[in-house]
Amino acid sequence: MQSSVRTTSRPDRLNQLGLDGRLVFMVLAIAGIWILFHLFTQGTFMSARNLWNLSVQTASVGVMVSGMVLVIVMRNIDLSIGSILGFTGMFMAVVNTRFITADTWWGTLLTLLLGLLLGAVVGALQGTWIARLAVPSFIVTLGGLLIFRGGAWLLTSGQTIAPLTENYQVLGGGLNGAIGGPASWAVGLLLMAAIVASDLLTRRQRERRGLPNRSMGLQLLFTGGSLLVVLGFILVMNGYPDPRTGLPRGMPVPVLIMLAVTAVMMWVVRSTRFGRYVYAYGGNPEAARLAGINTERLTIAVFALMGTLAALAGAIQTARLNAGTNSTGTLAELSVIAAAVIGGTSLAGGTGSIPGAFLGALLMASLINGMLLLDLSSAWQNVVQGLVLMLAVTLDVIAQKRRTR
Amino acid sequence: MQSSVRTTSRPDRLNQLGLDGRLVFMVLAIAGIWILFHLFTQGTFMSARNLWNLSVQTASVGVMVSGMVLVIVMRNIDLSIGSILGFTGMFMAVVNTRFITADTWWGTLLTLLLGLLLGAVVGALQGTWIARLAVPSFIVTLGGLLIFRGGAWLLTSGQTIAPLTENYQVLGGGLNGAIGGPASWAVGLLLMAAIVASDLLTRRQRERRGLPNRSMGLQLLFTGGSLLVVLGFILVMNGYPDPRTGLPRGMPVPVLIMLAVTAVMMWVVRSTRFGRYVYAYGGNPEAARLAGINTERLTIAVFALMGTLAALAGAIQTARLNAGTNSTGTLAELSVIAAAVIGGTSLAGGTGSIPGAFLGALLMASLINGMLLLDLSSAWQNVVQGLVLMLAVTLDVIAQKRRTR
Amino acid sequence: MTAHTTATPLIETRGLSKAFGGVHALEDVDVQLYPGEVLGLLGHNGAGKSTLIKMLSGAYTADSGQVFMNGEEVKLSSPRAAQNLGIETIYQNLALADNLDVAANIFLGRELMRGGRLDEDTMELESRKVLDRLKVNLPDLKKPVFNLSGGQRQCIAISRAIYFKARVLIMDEPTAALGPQETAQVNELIGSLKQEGVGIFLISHDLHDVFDLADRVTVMKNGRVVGSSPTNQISQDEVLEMIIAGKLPVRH
Amino acid sequence: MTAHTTATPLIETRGLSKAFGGVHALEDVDVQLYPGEVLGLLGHNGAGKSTLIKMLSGAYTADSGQVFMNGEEVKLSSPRAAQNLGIETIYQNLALADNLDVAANIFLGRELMRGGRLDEDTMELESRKVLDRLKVNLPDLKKPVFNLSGGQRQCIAISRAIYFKARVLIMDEPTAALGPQETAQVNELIGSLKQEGVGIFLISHDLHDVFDLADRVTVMKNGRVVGSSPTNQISQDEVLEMIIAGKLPVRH
Amino acid sequence: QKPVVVGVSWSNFQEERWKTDEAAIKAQLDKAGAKYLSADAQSSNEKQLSDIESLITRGATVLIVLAQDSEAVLPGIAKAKAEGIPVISYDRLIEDPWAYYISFDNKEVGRLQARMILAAKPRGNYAFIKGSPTDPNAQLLYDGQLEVLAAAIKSGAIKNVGNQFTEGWKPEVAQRNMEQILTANANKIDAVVASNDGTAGGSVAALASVGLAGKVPVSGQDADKAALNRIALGQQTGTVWKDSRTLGTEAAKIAVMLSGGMKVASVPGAKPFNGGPRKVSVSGTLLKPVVITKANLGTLITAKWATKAEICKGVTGASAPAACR
Ligand SMILES: Nc1ncnc2c1ncn2[C@@H]1O[C@H](COP(=O)(O)OP(=O)(O)OP(=O)(O)O)[C@@H](O)[C@H]1O
Ligand SMILES: Nc1ncnc2c1ncn2[C@@H]1O[C@H](COP(=O)(O)OP(=O)(O)OP(=O)(O)O)[C@@H](O)[C@H]1O
Ligand SMILES: O[C@@H]1[C@@H](O)[C@H](O)OC[C@H]1O
Ligand SMILES: [Mg+2]
Ligand SMILES: [Mg+2]
Repeated sequence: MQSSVRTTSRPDRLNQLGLDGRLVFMVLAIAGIWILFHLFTQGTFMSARNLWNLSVQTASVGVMVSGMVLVIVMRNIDLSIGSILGFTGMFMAVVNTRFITADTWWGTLLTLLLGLLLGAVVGALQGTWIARLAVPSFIVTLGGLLIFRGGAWLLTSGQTIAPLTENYQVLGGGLNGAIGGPASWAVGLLLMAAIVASDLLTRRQRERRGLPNRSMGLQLLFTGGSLLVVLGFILVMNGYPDPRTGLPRGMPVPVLIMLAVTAVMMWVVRSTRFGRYVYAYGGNPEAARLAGINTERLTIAVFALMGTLAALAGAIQTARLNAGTNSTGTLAELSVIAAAVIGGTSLAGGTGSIPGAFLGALLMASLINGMLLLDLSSAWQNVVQGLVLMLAVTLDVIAQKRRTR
Repeated sequence: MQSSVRTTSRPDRLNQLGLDGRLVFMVLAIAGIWILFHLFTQGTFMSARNLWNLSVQTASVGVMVSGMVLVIVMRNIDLSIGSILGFTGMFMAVVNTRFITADTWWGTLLTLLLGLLLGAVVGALQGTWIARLAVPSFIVTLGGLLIFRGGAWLLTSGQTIAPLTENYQVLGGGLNGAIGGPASWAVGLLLMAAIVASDLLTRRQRERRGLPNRSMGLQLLFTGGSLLVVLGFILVMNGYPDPRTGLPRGMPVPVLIMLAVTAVMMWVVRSTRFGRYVYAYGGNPEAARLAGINTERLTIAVFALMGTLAALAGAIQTARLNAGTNSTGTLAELSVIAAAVIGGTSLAGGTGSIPGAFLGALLMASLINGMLLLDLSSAWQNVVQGLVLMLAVTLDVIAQKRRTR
Repeated sequence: MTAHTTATPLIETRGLSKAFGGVHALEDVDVQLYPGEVLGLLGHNGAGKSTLIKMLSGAYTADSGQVFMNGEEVKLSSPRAAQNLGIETIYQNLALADNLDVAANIFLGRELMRGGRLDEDTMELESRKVLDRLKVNLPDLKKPVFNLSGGQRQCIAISRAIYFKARVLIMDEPTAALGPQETAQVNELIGSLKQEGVGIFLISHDLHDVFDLADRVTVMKNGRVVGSSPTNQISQDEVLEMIIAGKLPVRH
Repeated sequence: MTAHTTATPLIETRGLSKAFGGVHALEDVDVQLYPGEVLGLLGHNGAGKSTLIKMLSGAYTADSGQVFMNGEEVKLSSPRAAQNLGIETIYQNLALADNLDVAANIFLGRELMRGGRLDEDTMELESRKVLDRLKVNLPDLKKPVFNLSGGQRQCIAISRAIYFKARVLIMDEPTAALGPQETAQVNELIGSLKQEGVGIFLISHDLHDVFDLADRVTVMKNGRVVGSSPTNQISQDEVLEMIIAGKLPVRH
Repeated sequence: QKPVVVGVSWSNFQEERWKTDEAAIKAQLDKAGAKYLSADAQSSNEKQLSDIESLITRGATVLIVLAQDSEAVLPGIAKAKAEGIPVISYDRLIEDPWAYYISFDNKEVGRLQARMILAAKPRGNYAFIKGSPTDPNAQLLYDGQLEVLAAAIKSGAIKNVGNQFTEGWKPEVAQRNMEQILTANANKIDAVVASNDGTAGGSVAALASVGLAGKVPVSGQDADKAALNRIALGQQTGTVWKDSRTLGTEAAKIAVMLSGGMKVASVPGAKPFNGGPRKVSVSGTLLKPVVITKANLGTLITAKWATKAEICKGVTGASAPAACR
């Protein structure tokens, strides 16, 4: 009976290729923006050095945005992340300078863990309030925004805490905060091996179960493409030398963290019950509840996760600034929410993609970075940034309408 | 057949009284906060002078929040209002000091009208983009936020424009910006007459059509209560004397504007098709479309209205400050959205009340006003404000659950 | 009723097609409805019935094809356009604004005004009247429709469509959620509207009801029209065969 | 079937009541369901049928009253609690997550895992199997269910409930939106589940179907139980009278 | 000889004065044939760091940095140092010997503000309208103010009856805070120490609405045109003029020199400075801020900082300052 429903191939071409049209579009948009900037800046934009900087500049928002996707998919919002970032960052700076002052890797790790714990607890508290008392997340996290911003100030009476230990600064991707050429190659090769292995495994499994696979040519194209992206990335990261030694810097630690978080979150969304439930709740909260899902626990977990990621971003930011300041993270919530929405997350809940949001963060960071390279006054930068933002998303919306019509 | 469905009276007591439980609760919350502050400030908080100030401090958010309710009810958001406020405010300051410099009431009116027109056009443009191209309002108005903030700077290259004409300053409620004792009494008496007349009319009409009315005693209580509120308000406004003359100041012009806007918007929501359609769209956009409502035009109109109100707030702000500055209105969008949400507007769309939002604005302004009287440090102000906010809304949510269970 | 074939149809479609991202929901559909006729529209789940009538109510626009009313081509570009031509629709998904009360839903888009303001009282009274025709049990017309039972919601959607005098009434499974008494009321109503010359599209899976009410049936399968026949010239079993097998019954 | 009255009911309620802000949706409701029995639950729109079964599925908590399974009192405090006791439910409003695909909806809350990750492939294959039992026309199981037709959605909800072996199956108007063939499949299914000893609550407005399938009927009106009777001891007209008049038929 | 490219990292552009600074720098660089690049951190430490990175990327051979936070900017300075790019810490001290310091001392500005008010009102209730809580300079200014007033406060001659930060240096926030301080003290405010001209504007608006404008002394900083007009009108006591044109011109000159390879210590007129909180010794030039009151408004006209029309708008009558006659 199914066979008689005809399907045309035209509008589904991307889908048939096993590609998400939206992501493809975003990649194209970013590519377009990059090329334009490259031309306008006489070749500065796509220099290894600038791309390296761009990657670090994306890290903080990039780390948080995947958590925000889950929050928004669940029809919530978290306005407190900028303040949590500042609060936990300040906390870690205080710990680093007053309590665990040993300039060692484990000192840093311990500080970081304490910070993440604080973020998780704070997030979970907000989540509990939201889930148990059914108070709108907008209100609870707006309260959090105020409280933790005040808290960041109160921790040190507004004083900037600096400097932090050398080991801690590694988290920020500063002069010593990159893993160097050889390690970058190692990571890159590992990643490439993983891609090949996973693609092979999936094919074999689907074959065994009699499910359709991509044609061999296409598969080669895809796997090859992914490998090239990784290769290019490593080459760029290693193309920017340390000015003191002349040796390649390699991947900055915060970028590594961001990529790891993104990968883990993609896996969570695709392959775990937790991820599935988040989307189910977003699609229809009542249906999720009736299906036996513990929606309260789910909400709490998502906010705890968000708090943890905000704390992680806080660690990156304070390490990068080599200082805990009470203003760190101000308005970060807006950038993060914007990145998520640009990446296709709907504020109505139920829809959102982690790689999309990551690309959204990259798009925003690229815009700001590129605009800085141009000689525009900041007022004009605002105007242009606003216009490009609207335009990019509008084109995306139009393209998507075409695809699904 | 209907008669056999029994209804208990207990949970509906408020409803039976013809009162909105949520509003009653908000009034109680505000009363509680006022009393606490009054005690903590040794009687300063509820002095005529402070309440007069509080009313002026509420005006700018109070003017915009009713528009935001409609925007949010329609499942949209407007992040650009702070920037539109700044942009139109700066525009009016420029017009007032460079083009229509005549210090007359019609000069002010003309300037104001031009500003409102600009706000309406800017809002309508955003609305058109949102409605026609189906781009999320979050993105379009985030673009607007950036563009118009840049625009405000570019208008005068960042320079502060001051002073403005005496007549223009009237809009801000400064020393000459109140209507004086006699006029306030006139307005008050008119209002009281209107209340009595409308209550009588409604009763008579319902009687004629055989619909149930409140009992006579209750009606007297209600009408009497409303009259008392108006009376008290006028007394307070007239209780604060002009320092130069010792005569009562009476109602400040911005407060008059705010009350007028609120009244008109309440009427729009209750009594016009436009208001009905906004809520219908919020409840089910597809149903609204299928019912033959022109949902595009509706969206555009709501954003144009929002832009106009932002411009009105811009006029009030610049007049009050007696200066156009490029930072005016920064982050106003957050306060306005918060006031709307505190007042019971759901970000999921479909629900929201104008008087509730107005009370939300009053609650926020009261908090800030009171804490400043206490001379709390701004960090503690943040913390307390956050906590009270969460608490007030939580109690409200709990109370409401009780009512509807 | 065969006289119809020579008269001008009240409404007629020619070659209507519609695809959703690769799924051909409708392909080259021709249907006719005559004044005072009840046309039963039948077909398996996903056959395209709702898609067809959404095209007639202005909710969707066709990829290709034409619609004629009384022999003249009309553009049903929006629900309002269809309403203005006298086409009223009861949608399968009911399309109610959950946050509004019963009266507001019934009059949505066509509110009664009085002295420049919404005339809530009259709308409430009129709503009560039209609901009473359906004998539905609704305790409070001033409550949002959100929490109403399935059948109560359905009755509101029906009231919406019948309150405004229509020339063409489209009913997409109007009695699916209704109790026996409510269903009987609706069936009676269909009869009286028919008497007034209203043309009615009736989508229903209840063959029994369809044979009671419809003058003619049209069967669809996988987006195409399988065939049409006056109900007095075909048996229920034959129609069932059309629905399942997708072809006209072989006459013995 | 009268033997039941002496056996322990599979599920039994005593004095269940529930009010929503003043509306008494259920008052003092006693019902029993025996193993291998199909109980038809009937009543006008808004009678309280859905509210009753939502209490049994853990979706609502009762204001007062008790529920017994096999004679022991149980607390149905959440949908998960009910599922764990072997109670599966098809809700009238279907309760699907519109943004998820067919397979994800069928397995929602009870996903199959393999090597620590969701086993999408197996879930898809199993979904196909259970849907095929209903003979439903579904072009693509990997698409979100949002745009599916009314009947297609209903079939998914049915599949959800029947995939997991239940002791008690609650079906709230399961065939309301189904085509004739699909309805026949569901009815057949009910028969075979009954054979396996599953107890089934069947809410339906189709008296004909109810009499075909149910062993016993219970009629509700305005939140109260009017009465129950084995289907072989009562006529359709008598049941109709109970639904409308709200009292037991006077035996001649 | 490689071209000189001067990259300037601004902390924000909200205050009117920075435009003047920028114009001065630009003009001087034009003269020297050097290129001007700029970036605006919009009051964000994080963005300032990115800005510095991008200025380096764009090929700056020397940096002028107006630090948003003197500590949090250090990684940026370290970066520049690693690339061998000289840095000038502009207006706000950066405690790194690599950076050449040129400024009007912020603490000194605070002292001047306090002195101007103290002179006008040696005793009574003082209100302090401070800067942004997230701008460390706000605290420095307040410290300077208190330093001057410490003795009087201790003796009880002066009472600190209200001190509030001003979120984002926003005039409308200053206005509301001032209103509340007035209310809390039943108008018994004898003097207002406002940290800059924007917040002074807000304070004056609040005073005006209780008829106290012109009766209560108000300080300021930056010599914004609107503030100069208020001084002429008698609504503001004075402002601290940091002739940002001199600052800008000097900074630009030094930038060109540093870019040419000159060491910070050999800059003509360089003096060691270690007055920062960490007492790090840096080379620098400290310019003298000038207190502007009604009496010397004319200096600004002669200095072409503002026109007579701008300063004297709406000024009439006997109380008009000499500059407006
Ligand atoms: N908006 C849409 N987007 C994508 N596919 C759609 C959309 N609307 C309908 N379809 C598909 O088109 C086909 C026809 O759907 P339609 O709703 O017209 O069926 P129907 O005959 O009304 O079925 P039912 O009896 O179940 O109501 C189905 O396969 C459905 O999944
Ligand atoms: N959550 C709720 N809040 C308020 N009232 C409710 C709620 N749920 C149901 N009701 C009311 O309770 C009564 C019983 O509703 P219920 O859905 O149980 O009826 P039903 O017998 O299933 O009707 P139908 O045959 O139309 O599905 C109705 O009057 C309905 O409006
Ligand atoms: O000149 C002032 C500057 O020193 C301070 O940091 O920010 C505000 C300005 O007015
Ligand atoms: Mg249908
Ligand atoms: Mg029901």
